Amino acid sequence: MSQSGPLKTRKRERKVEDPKSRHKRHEAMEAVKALDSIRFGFSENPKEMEYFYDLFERVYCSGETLHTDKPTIGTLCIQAPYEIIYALGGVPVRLCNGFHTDEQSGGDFMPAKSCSLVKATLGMLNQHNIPTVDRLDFIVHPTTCDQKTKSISTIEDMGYSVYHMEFPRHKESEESREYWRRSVRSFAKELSVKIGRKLTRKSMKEAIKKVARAQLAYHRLSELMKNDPVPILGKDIFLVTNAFFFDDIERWTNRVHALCDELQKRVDEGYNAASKRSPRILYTGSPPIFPNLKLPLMIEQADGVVVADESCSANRLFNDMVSVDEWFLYDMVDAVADRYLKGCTCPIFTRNEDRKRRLADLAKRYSIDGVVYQSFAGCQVYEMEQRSIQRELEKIGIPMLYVETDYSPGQGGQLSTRIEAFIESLKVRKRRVDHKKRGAV
Amino acid sequence: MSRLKKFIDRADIRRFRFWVQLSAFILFVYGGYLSIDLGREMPVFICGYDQEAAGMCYFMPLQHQLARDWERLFSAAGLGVLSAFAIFLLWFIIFNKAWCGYICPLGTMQDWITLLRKKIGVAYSNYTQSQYSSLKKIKYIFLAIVIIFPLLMGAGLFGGEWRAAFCKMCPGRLITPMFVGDFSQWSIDFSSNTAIFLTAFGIAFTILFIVGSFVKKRFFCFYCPMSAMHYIFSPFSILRLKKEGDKCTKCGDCYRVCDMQIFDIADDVVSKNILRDDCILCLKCIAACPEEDALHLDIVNMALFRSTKDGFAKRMGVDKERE
Amino acid sequence: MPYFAGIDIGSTAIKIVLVDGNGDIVGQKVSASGSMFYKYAKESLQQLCKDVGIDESDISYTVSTGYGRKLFKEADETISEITANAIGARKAGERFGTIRTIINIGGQDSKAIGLDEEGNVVNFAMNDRCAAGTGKFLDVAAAKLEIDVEELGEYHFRASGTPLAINSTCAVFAESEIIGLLGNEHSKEDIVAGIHFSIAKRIIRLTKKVGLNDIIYFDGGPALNEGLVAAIEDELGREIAIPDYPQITTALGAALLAKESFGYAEA
Amino acid sequence: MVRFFKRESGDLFKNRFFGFIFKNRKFVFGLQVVIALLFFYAIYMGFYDSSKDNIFTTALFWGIFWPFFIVTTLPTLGRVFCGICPHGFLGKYITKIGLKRKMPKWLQNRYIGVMLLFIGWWGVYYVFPGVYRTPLGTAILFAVMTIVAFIIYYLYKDMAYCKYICPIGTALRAYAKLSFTFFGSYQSACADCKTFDCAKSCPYALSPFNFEKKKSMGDCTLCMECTHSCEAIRFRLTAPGAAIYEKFKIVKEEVWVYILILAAIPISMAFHHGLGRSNISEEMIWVKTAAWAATLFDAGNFNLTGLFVFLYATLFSVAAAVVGMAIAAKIMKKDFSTTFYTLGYAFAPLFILASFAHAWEYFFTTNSAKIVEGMAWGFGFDIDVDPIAKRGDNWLQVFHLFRWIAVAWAFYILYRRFKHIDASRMRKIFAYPFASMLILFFIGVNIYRDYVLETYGRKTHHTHAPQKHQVAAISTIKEEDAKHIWLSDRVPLHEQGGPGGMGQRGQNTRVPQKSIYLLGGDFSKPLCVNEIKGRFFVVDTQNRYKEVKPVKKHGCLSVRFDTPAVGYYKVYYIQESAVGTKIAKFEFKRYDHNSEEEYSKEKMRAKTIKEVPFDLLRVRPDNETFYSMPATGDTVRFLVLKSGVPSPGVTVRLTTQFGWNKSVKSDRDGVASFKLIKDYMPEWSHFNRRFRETYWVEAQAENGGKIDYIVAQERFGRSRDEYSSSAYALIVAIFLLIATAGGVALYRYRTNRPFKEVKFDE
Repeated sequence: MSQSGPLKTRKRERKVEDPKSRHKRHEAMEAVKALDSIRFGFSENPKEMEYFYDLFERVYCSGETLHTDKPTIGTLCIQAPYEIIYALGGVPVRLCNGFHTDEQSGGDFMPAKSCSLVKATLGMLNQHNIPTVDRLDFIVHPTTCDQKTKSISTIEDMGYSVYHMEFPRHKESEESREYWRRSVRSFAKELSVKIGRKLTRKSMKEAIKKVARAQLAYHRLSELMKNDPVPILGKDIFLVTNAFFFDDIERWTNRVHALCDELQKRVDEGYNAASKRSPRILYTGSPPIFPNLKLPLMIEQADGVVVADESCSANRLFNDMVSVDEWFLYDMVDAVADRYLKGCTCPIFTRNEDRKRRLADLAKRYSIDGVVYQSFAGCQVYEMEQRSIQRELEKIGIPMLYVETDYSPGQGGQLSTRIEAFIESLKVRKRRVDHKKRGAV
Repeated sequence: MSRLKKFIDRADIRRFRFWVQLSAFILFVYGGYLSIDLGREMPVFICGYDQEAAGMCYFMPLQHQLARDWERLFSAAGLGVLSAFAIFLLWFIIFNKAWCGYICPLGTMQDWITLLRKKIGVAYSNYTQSQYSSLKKIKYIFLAIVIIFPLLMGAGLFGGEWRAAFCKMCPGRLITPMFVGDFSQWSIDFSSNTAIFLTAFGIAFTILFIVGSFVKKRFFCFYCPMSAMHYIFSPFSILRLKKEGDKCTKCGDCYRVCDMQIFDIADDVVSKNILRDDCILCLKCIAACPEEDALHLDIVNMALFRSTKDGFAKRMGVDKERE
Repeated sequence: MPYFAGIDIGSTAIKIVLVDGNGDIVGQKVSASGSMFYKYAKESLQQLCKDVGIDESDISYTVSTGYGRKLFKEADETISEITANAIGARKAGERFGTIRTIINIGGQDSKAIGLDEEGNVVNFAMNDRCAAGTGKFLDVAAAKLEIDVEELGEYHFRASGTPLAINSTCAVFAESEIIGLLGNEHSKEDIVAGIHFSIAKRIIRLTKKVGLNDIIYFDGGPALNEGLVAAIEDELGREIAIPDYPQITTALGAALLAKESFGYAEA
Repeated sequence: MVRFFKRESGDLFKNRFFGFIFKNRKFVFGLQVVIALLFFYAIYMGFYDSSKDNIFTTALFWGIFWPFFIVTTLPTLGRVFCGICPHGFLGKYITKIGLKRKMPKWLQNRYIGVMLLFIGWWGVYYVFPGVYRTPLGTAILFAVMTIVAFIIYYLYKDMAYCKYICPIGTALRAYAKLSFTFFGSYQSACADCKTFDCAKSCPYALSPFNFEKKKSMGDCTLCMECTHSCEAIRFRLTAPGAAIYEKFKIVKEEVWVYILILAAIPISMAFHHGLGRSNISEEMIWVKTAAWAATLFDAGNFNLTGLFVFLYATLFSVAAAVVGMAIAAKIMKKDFSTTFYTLGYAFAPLFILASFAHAWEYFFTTNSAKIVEGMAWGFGFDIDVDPIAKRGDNWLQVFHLFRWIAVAWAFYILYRRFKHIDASRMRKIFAYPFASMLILFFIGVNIYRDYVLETYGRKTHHTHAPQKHQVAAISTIKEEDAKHIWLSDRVPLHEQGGPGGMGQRGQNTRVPQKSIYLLGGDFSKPLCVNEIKGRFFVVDTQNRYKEVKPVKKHGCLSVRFDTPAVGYYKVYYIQESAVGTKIAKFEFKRYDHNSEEEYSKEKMRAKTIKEVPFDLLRVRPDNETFYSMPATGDTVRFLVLKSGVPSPGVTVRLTTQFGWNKSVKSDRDGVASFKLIKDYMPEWSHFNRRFRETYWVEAQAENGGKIDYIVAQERFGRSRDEYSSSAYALIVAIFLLIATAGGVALYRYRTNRPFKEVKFDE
């Protein structure tokens, strides 16, 4: 845009801000606000969390970028196989975005009632400004949900180089498994051509182990959440898992282990991060992605504590470690492929019995008091699945709160009323159960 | 106790199995040199044609016994058949199908061929699910051969060549004696058409066995009538393979490592008893399962070996917490 | 004698209830909330105290609820209006029997609450962010029809024949729909009845999510509108329970909770 | 529920007699109990006495049940047998206490029953003739069916066994359509019935009130339960086969029953017993095929001719039906399946009437006597009666008429069934001959059989089973006339017997016995010695000897003795005379596989007894065990003993069965060694791996002025090299190795091409 001269004469001198930098500023403001409420809204955060707070501050507020020396591969869904990207020396950067600012600018490309996450991602890509990395070499797009699948053409139009991985929507059949394995194999081939490196048994094995270590670290962290009282609040866990989207995987793993060590100490001391009767909440549904962590925050502000989750920004991201029988490339790539299909509980699948089973199992193992189910307004699959999940949870006697949200901050009042009422009712329930137990003794 | 349990759960089942198999192989194939005789009711393919075997595959005596005249078979002499069968069952119920995965010399042979293939660096093949589900029925046909032909012979409906028809076709007859230097079974019997057919089939089957197990893990076990027989009696066994369906994430790790390609192990989240007819109870699935307690081996309802995250990490070599 | 205050700061009105140590209402006040929740709430409380004739310091414990609950800084405790409503409804509706289902229509939301035998909230449902089916909707419609909100009931019963259907889910669209109906020379009475029935349908759909039990308790400002009550009863096919002062149930609940919490605190 | 109804004249229940037979609860129950008792008693007897003496079991099942209860009732009263069937009778009670599960889908298949009948019964009947004719075979068959039936009754509800598994269930259902009765209800009463007691009381979960409307009784077994619940049920007379002319819901299995049973019984019988007994039976295609198949494998007692008769009959019949109907369908422009199954009902009378006639003819000629005798035997009497008629009586020709009645009826049914197909009259007329192709084939087979029997004549002798070796009279020889005399365990002409020749089979429970015969003459032409001067000694495994007296058996002198222990037994025949002692010796080993006896060299060492002045002992080599015997290529060594002392320099001569002989002198230790040569060289295809070749060893020596002579008979087996080839095996193995490895490699190469593995079945 050339500005040959002032368009209007005004009394007051006012410099019009460059839209891009304005956008950036808004983003940073949003990030700061969110980070502050995570960091300072609660007392006694674990010391090891400082690393993660700092990381987010650096990346989202100070504009620092990571991975300048390696090829960066943007992933649109967790189905993009991390192991293969690492094996080829690339770095996967998850592009799912939580900024309201981006959501608004992304709204230009999509219908009004559509998924905030996709809108925000589109908005971010449209700005050609990914906060975490300075450039994107390549975007991998597994054809998971409709909105992502359709928006990918818009992304291509923005000038990104995109690789489409066909992803089956029905995972029970043997054909789908084979189909997906093929997708992954040809992706590995394609990526190795793009990056210009050969996929070797050694690098693949290393990559699998690297990811497995990260998975293990996460599992250790989530195991700690089984403790009652809990050593850490759920909002921090979400922040940690969000960092996995872009942080260096080994550094991340080490930091999580350090955090776990500290938390272990807290557990030994009997420290309680929540209050005495805080209901233990299982979070499920659309993923909370920084800075849109408002729902976990709200739950915890209302004195609940998110001890477990079933979403693609945490639990689903780390589930299903890969086991390989014979360390051949074929075997390894197939093994990696299976991890992303069969174990996945994404609602895009036809009949998602696995998700119900997973939720029931999590509820049992984490002694859950209630489930909060978030669906982004416009995410049809989550909205539709809500009913069957509700029925399933009713069977095992666990109440569920279903909320439909988007990224807009103005929703607070009504949403928090619901959350609070839900948590209050859980508390009453819990108190009654405790009472009965004590009475029985 | 809990430490012992933890130790077992972290065990490197692969190595353990290798050594057990090796010792069992030596014991069974060469046991005769040490005058070890475990009887003629072994529930594994240790062929009676091996002069130095420490026991005998039950199928050979079974076929001979069933081939008796019906008058004799259904008389008091039939009790001998039943008592032999009882001994077979007693052996079997102790280890269940672990006989296949840990003891069977023919199974061990296949695992060694697999090792060789791995060393050479050739990738393995698998059946597709549809091939698999149709091929696995063959073993019941073989079991029918083992039982029906001798019975019909006893009724006088077949000639004497059919007495031990399956033994004539079995690769064990050709392979096991080779280890004590006896190659005489590698021959075609031209004395009658039936004999030609059976011995030629035996050779063909053996070749198929060798080539097949080179490209497909545990190739022969799909067709093994002993496996079919085991399956019929496995409900009585004290050793059980169990699965906790709610803990399973269906990630398919177990299915992928399974030599026998048993689909249910990953996909069936309803049955508790997950031992299928093809299973060889090699426990690779438990070793490969990353979920805590999702799969476990029970002995009289006591968990002997469980899948744990910890054990998984150790076996995958990622247990060192910090790099 | 200790007194306890329950303050419900809603979107359209501030409701204050004072109870004594026995849990009996000693005073109540409803005033418009306007734009300065805190200021008006404070003033209303002072006014109420003056009316009842007690000193503000006699109030031992205050619980605030409603959208503006966080803004009332003097409150000893805040509570969500759903819980408060449940407690209040149990007390106010004692004479009807054991209440298991509550319908509440407020200024900017409508809720249905399911209770268990002991009066605890089992589950609840709220309308979406849109104002259709709320008090606001009635306000807008009444303004458009140029009648008073209090008159709506009268108009309802004067309607002839089948009520008109108002389908729009959104208050804004409903407004234009009303204009359209007026343009077609439909009478105001029919339109009012149509509005009532559309709200009734909406609220019953919501209530079905929590389960329809024997006694359905209806409170909130619009419960004063007899036309709407009739419409809901017609749609349900049975009578519903309306308390004497439907507006203050939530505030009453807050006050009762204040009394209880004070008891805990003392103990 | 209707309590009273005025019955119409055609209703069998109106008739006092039939009403009593069919409807009286006590009578029916009594009849059922009697039949069930008879049934189980016959099975029990079949096991108890499985010898030929037992004529009761077969008489009951094949003399009464089959011809009367099934074949006779079907085209007349209908499916009444089911009403008294022991399985159904007891099944009703078993189902009541059973698990009442729903039968799994794969079992709900009428073809199971049809195939059991077609293959399991008739197929076996031809392939293993006589199996079901023996008491034991019959008893096993019915015992197994009973157990299966009871298990299925116990597991599944609604008597599902009768519908799907019972071998005759579907067949009865199908043929009962020809009967002149119909079980239904008075529609006037059923129209306003609200209680449906008939359906409630039905153990088969059927709806009797619907039978009339549906024109079909479905799976009704005429158990008469519903008649007790409602008076509106009737059992009416109709025109014969009226049910089959109507339009009802077609059950495909029924049509297949007609075709398959037609193939399995009348047509196969015409092939096997009609054409097969003609003088030109060797020319028949099935006989030729069977002869060719017999060269391929060892079929044992498998009757290959029967098998191929069955296969060809099935093939021809099915082909005639299917091809004819297909052409008819094309002509009428209808789809095949509709045409086939609508018109297929016309084949119904062909079998059942032919069988009906045969059953009665057989009854008059043979069966009547068999039944009386069998029943009497079963209850402990022994009577002998003559059949009512003799074979060849003129009046029996009446029964041959039935075949033609059947054909005519089939044509008529076909005509009636054509009405249910909607096509132009012209097309139907053209289609008619093609649709009746199976009927024409049936006529053709009958005419051809009569023609062949007329023209070429009937074979005089016929048996189902292959002929057993007849023991003909054996020529004998006097001792003094014989060039050699020796001992053998086989009488002449039995020389070619298989491994069963040891005379020990079938006697497991008793002490095994052994017979040894004294033979004489030329080695190649043995004859029985019937006059002797010497004495027989038997030496047991402990080397104890005793003298035994010979007896005559099969015209031969023989000694018979117990062989209780494991080890070597010896028999000596010693004849002392002035010239010297003549000795014949036979040594044999007894071993059974159940024995725990260890082979110890010392115990099994050859020993002599002092009564024998001159002896030949086979020195057993170190590697010999209980399982092994000398074979071609082995060296056999004989120790020559004179009065118990090894004797060098004695000439020993070995003669084999095929005449080869060799003489050697015993060496310093008194041992004579022979290498057994291969002189058994039959045609390749007749080689018997288990052939035991006999040889004789003779020795003669001067002993104290007299000449002693000994002959011993021994046998040797075939060495592995004679019949098996490792070289071929190696070639085959290498070839297969390359082929399979190549195949696998190729397959893997092929599957590497992506997206090609989906194949469409065009």
